[in-house]
Amino acid sequence: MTQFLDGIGYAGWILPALLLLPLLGAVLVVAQGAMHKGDDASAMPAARQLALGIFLAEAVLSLGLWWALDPASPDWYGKVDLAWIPQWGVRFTIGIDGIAQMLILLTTLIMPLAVLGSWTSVREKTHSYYALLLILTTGMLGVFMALDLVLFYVMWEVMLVPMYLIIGVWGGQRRLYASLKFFLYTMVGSLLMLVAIVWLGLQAGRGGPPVFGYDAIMVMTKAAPVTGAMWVFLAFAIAFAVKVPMFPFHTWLPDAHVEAPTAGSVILAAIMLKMGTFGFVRFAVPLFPEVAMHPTVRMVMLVLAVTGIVYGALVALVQPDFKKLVAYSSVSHLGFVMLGIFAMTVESLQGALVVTISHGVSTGALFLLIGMIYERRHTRQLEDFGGIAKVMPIFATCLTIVALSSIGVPGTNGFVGEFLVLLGSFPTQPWFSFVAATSVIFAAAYLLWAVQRIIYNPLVKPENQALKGHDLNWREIGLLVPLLLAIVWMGVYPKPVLTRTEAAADRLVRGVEAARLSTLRKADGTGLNGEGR
Amino acid sequence: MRHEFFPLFYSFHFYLFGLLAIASALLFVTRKSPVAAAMWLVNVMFCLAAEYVLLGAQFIGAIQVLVYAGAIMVVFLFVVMLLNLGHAEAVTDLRGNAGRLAAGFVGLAMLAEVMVLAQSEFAAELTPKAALARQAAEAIDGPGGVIGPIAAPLFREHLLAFELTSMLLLTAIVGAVVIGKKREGGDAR
Amino acid sequence: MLAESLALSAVLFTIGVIGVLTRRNAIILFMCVELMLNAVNLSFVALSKLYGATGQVFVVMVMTVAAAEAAVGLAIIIAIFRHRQSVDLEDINLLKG
Amino acid sequence: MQVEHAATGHPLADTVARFAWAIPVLPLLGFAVNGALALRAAGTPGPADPSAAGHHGDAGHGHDAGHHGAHDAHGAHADHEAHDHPARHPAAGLVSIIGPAVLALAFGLAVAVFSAMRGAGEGMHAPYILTLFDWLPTGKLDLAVAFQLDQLSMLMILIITGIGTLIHLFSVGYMQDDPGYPRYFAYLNLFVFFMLILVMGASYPLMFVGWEGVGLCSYLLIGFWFSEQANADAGKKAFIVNRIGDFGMLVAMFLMFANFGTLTYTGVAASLGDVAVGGALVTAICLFLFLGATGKSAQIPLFVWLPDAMAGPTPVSALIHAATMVTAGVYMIARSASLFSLAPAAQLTVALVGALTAVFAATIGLKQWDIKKVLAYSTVSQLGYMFVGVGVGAYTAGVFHLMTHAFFKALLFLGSGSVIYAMHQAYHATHNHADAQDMRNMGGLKQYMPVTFGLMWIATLAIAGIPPFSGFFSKDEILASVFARTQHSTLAEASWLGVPGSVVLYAVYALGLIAALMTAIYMTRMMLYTFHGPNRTGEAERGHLKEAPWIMTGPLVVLGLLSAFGGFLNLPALVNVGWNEGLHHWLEPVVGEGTLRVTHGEAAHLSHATEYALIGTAIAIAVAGIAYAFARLKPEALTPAAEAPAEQGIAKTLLDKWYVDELYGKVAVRPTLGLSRVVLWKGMDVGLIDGVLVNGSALLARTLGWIGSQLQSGRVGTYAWVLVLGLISVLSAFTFR
Repeated sequence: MTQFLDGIGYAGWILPALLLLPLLGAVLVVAQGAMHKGDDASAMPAARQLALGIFLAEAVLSLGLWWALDPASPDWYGKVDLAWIPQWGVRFTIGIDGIAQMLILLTTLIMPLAVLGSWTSVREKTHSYYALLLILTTGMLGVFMALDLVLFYVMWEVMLVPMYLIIGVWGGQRRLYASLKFFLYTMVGSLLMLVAIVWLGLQAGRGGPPVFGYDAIMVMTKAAPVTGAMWVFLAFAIAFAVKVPMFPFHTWLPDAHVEAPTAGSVILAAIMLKMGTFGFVRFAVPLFPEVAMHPTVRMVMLVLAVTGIVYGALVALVQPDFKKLVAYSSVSHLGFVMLGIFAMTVESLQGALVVTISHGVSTGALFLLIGMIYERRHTRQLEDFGGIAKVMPIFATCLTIVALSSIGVPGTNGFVGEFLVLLGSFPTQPWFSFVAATSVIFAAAYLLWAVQRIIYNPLVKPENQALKGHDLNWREIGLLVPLLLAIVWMGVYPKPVLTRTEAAADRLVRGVEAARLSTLRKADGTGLNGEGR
Repeated sequence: MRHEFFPLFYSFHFYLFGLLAIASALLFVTRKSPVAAAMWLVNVMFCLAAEYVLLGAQFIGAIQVLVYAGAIMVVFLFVVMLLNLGHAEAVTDLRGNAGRLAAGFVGLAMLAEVMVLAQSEFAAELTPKAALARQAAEAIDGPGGVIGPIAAPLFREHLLAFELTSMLLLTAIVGAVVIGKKREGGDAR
Repeated sequence: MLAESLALSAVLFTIGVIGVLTRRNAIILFMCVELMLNAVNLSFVALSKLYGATGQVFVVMVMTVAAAEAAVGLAIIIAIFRHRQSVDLEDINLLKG
Repeated sequence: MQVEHAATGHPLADTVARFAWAIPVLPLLGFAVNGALALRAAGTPGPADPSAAGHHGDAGHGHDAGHHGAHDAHGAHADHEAHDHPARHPAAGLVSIIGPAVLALAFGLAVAVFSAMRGAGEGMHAPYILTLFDWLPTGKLDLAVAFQLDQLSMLMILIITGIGTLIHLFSVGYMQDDPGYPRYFAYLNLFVFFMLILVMGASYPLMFVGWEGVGLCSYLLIGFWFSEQANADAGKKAFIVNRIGDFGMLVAMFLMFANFGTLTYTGVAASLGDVAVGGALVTAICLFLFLGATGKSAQIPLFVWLPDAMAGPTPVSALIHAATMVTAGVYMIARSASLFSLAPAAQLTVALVGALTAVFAATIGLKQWDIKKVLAYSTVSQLGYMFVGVGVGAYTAGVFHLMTHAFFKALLFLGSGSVIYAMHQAYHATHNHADAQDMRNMGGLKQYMPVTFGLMWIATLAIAGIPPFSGFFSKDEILASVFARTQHSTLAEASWLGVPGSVVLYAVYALGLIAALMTAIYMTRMMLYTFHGPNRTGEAERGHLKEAPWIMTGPLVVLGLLSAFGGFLNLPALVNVGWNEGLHHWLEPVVGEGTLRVTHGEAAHLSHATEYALIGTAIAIAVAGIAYAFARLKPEALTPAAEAPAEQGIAKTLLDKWYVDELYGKVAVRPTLGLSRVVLWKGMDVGLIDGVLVNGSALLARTLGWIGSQLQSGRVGTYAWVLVLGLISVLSAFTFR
């Protein structure tokens, strides 16, 4: 397979192709929309078929990455480096390593499923809906690939706007409040980041035109710690913490999820939350290892992560709305990822990456299922349901399997991720890992209780009984089967995923260890890199 | 009239009219009905006219009586009578004693500051150099009598200003007429 | 005599200011403004003894301005009165921001 | 799936053991096939446009659903066993072949591997590791899916597949008319698959996979008739309480990995070389492992889920909640024998908790009216015995009791299953809605169900500990080993929270005797109320009471033989009749080293006199219990459940399980829910973060705007004031320059 890929020079054009295809697709969809001159009834089928075709093409195209990338090699795969704005020293540089490869594949494989998920639920203004989804994909892929800080920031914003519109236009009742809150939350965070990026660029330029290349800045921070490194790290950390979302900055997530349309919340949960953790793993921690590993900073991050885990689980226990429950469970799962990152061992980092991917798959599937039942019953309140397993057995089976994977029962992907994070973080942070492990109990409690209120319990409400004969149709089953297979496959045989991310995780840990040792040596001499805490 | 010859007479009358002016001003402010207020204001103006004469500005004194007291106050009274606001005691005109106290306090504060400024060295820069003072004195006693010293600067250096004031008066008249005119058909928008 | 006349002018000016602040009747407000102008004229005249007659030219100017202002002001008051049947300043707040 | 042999030189390498991985895979295949059959028959994909479902369900359709719904509610009320309408599931025939056949095949393969293992003889000192594929190859962990075949796991495999096959056969008869028949067998096969993974796994995480897998299957099977809220709640409760235990297991595994760097059994045993006896680390690991065991094997703190688990079908209770799953805790402690032997304090805790559970559960068992609840509490009590056994370091005794308990408790449960089946047939015939499981409605069944009656008496005598039945040998050996270790053992020298070890052991022995007495009493009480005395089911139903079909009584007979003669597998040394202490020699390579370490190197021995005395007291206790029950309890005085008077005083407290559930509810469940709803969600999230910070900042912006607008109020007076104030401030600037 790799010879075939090298034969067609896959490394050279794949990354820009992955970015441009959705943009072209968006233009196509909009053009097609214009031809239909806005009568939605006839336009809908055409729009969604075209969009699905483009997303499938994108997915097939990206599959090559699975074999092409050789995890061991330290340099970026598929690197493309073009001048973009020479006066400011901004270059269009993209490239990926093991971590980014996994997240890109997650994105390209989830998108067609999200489109299929909202096949019949979105009926008005479908062309602009699918065009926005396509632009959103470019933004997300761009964030994973960017190796230039300004390009990263631009893609960060490109990803934000379509999501704001999707929630704002096609959302539920309180969509305006939710989308505005979502936008302002992320925007405030990312503005801080912009300041930090500019500061870094100037520092790297040393008086001349600023340099924003990731490798250049990495070399600079390795040589001598940047003045004000603490503030730059904090700026990055806050921007990513809002996106993760970490404990105090998470209140936008439940509102955004509840009000977003099905595809919107699937993408929001499966991919957009991973921007924050990816940001930590790619930018915040490697560029400023001595600040990230500084005892107080690390302590604060770990405390917030573990509070997020327990707090998310506890609050999810009492949610009346199923989507809000899953949103808070996402806060809890991503708390695991942050714990894994800041425990800084190879096992915990790999565990964090596995949790990122498995959370994407399981929570994505959960939101799709919620979307399906919402299309039939038009309600998300748990007490409106009861005894659905009697009338919709296929739906009940899928929901049970996905809930079990989200709880983290062994044999599913959820367990592999959480087990590795807890196992890896125990040697360095025993008490944090211990407290985080208690969330294993709460996870089982809130999800099983919710699942029981939906599919078990007596079938007494007439609306539920009317669901007889309205089980999942072939489209929905076809949509869920790949996700269920992924859940079981990653649970039973996660080796391929682990080997692909091991090299990148190892490099990160060694980089941070080296930096920490050098600062310790320096600490004995002149006090911690001049900041003097 | 040379004031050096009758210093006593001069200063006595000066204080008399000063106090009269202050008293009637105070009464003017506190009257409820606009007509009574107007009358006291006219009285203030007469006292000021007397002061001007005592200060040697006879022309200004005359003008004061003619223009201010005669014309402007008459227009005021005319308007008061036109809108028959004479007996406006019904409307509690004053703004409640809290407002009055505050205004009083603010006024006294301003007065105090002005007085303090007057004694401070800041005022010293304003006092005229001796030479200038002398030159001003002869001008008044020069040939053209009382009107001369005013007419010269008025029609030589400040001729432009003089013409502008006439333009101003013309616009004021036209404006007043336009605003005051009753619109036919429909009330004032 | 200069100090006393300046003091008198200051007192009259203050009374005028107090009148402006306290009275709610538009016409009386104008009168207070007239009083303040007279106070200023007095100080002009007082100082013209020291700085020459230009002071008094100024007084003439001030009088013309006062006259114009009174005319236009009263016209406005009449227009408002026709509309609102009152000249109480509290009612007239069309310019509310 | 490449299959390399870890120890190619191992004697089992070229024997049939190479295909040992097929033993768990067979039930997995059974699950896949049955599951497919269940889904294909039940689920038919809906129309393309899902949103049509909500509002316009047409009348006929609605009616049918209504009818089905109503009927269904009637059909599956709380403890109703078999369905009354004969519409058997279309795929029932096929499923009833696949289910038991798959398990029988696995049992056959297990026997083959067992014989190969016996053939290997001396070579079998090292366990045979069969590695299948890499599972978690990260950093230092490098974990593989590997099976460990040694004497202990072989014994467990035989028990699971053997008794499993019998129970599958029984279920064919028992569950035949249930509409969810293929789903039932799918779950049962999946359960056996996970149980086999648990016992065959070569590392703690792989055991943990089986550990949680069986928890999952017990959740699915307890809540099998999920349309009844009580059943679904019982299933959820079982899973969550097990999950608390699993939390303990997880932490133990992390401790092991952090300190020993490996998680496989052989790796952990190897790295124990230099660890001091009674060290804090080893004690902590053992205590957390024990927390996991209490969750799974229903010991004192976490036993509340087992009695509620009786909401599931009776064969499930027999297989999961008597023979296999609940013994997982005992197996795990036996498997980590070397670890536990290094932590006497932990061992004492295990023994004490075991003894307390035995007594506590026995007291509750005395006053239960539901036949399955009696058996459930007796299981909890017998598990307490097993933990006493492994707790004092007599791992062979614990495992031996595990085996004999599996025989007679499975027999008891299946026997009660056939009783309930007969009662239900009778009630169905006369459309009576009385409770088919309540002993007060039974009575005098011996003349209607002689076979079940006879076999149930064998099991009762076994559990009470009457020789020559199996229960006597295993229970007596546990009590004897406790007594032997009161002197001259690491346990005796260690202290438990200040109390010297020997005192604790004497207390454990005493509690053991009390529990044995109460076991005899409540088991005889159950027999009296069900089989002896007058029949209370009612005249109309009496005619329909008959023995269950042979498919169900067949397995009973086999289990009867096993529980009668099971004891001879491990005869005590006293009776040196050639192959005595069979099980002790068989398990010696696995647990021998751990057992000896507890008794300072040489085997614990009691003088013959004391041994005879101990056996005498045990038999006396058992006979006394049975005699007391026969004397005091009068089945004829009982009234059917409907008119029975409510219990008072001590009987009521026992019936309501010492109000433990209510205690947990008040102490743990309600405060957590309250905390998370009021403090965390409403208070913190909605209140503080959203209310104050997010919306608060928006409010701040609005108020500043409002203040600004007040300045342009249009009132001329305000402007005058502003002017004068400005003037004054300028003047004051000069005056105070």
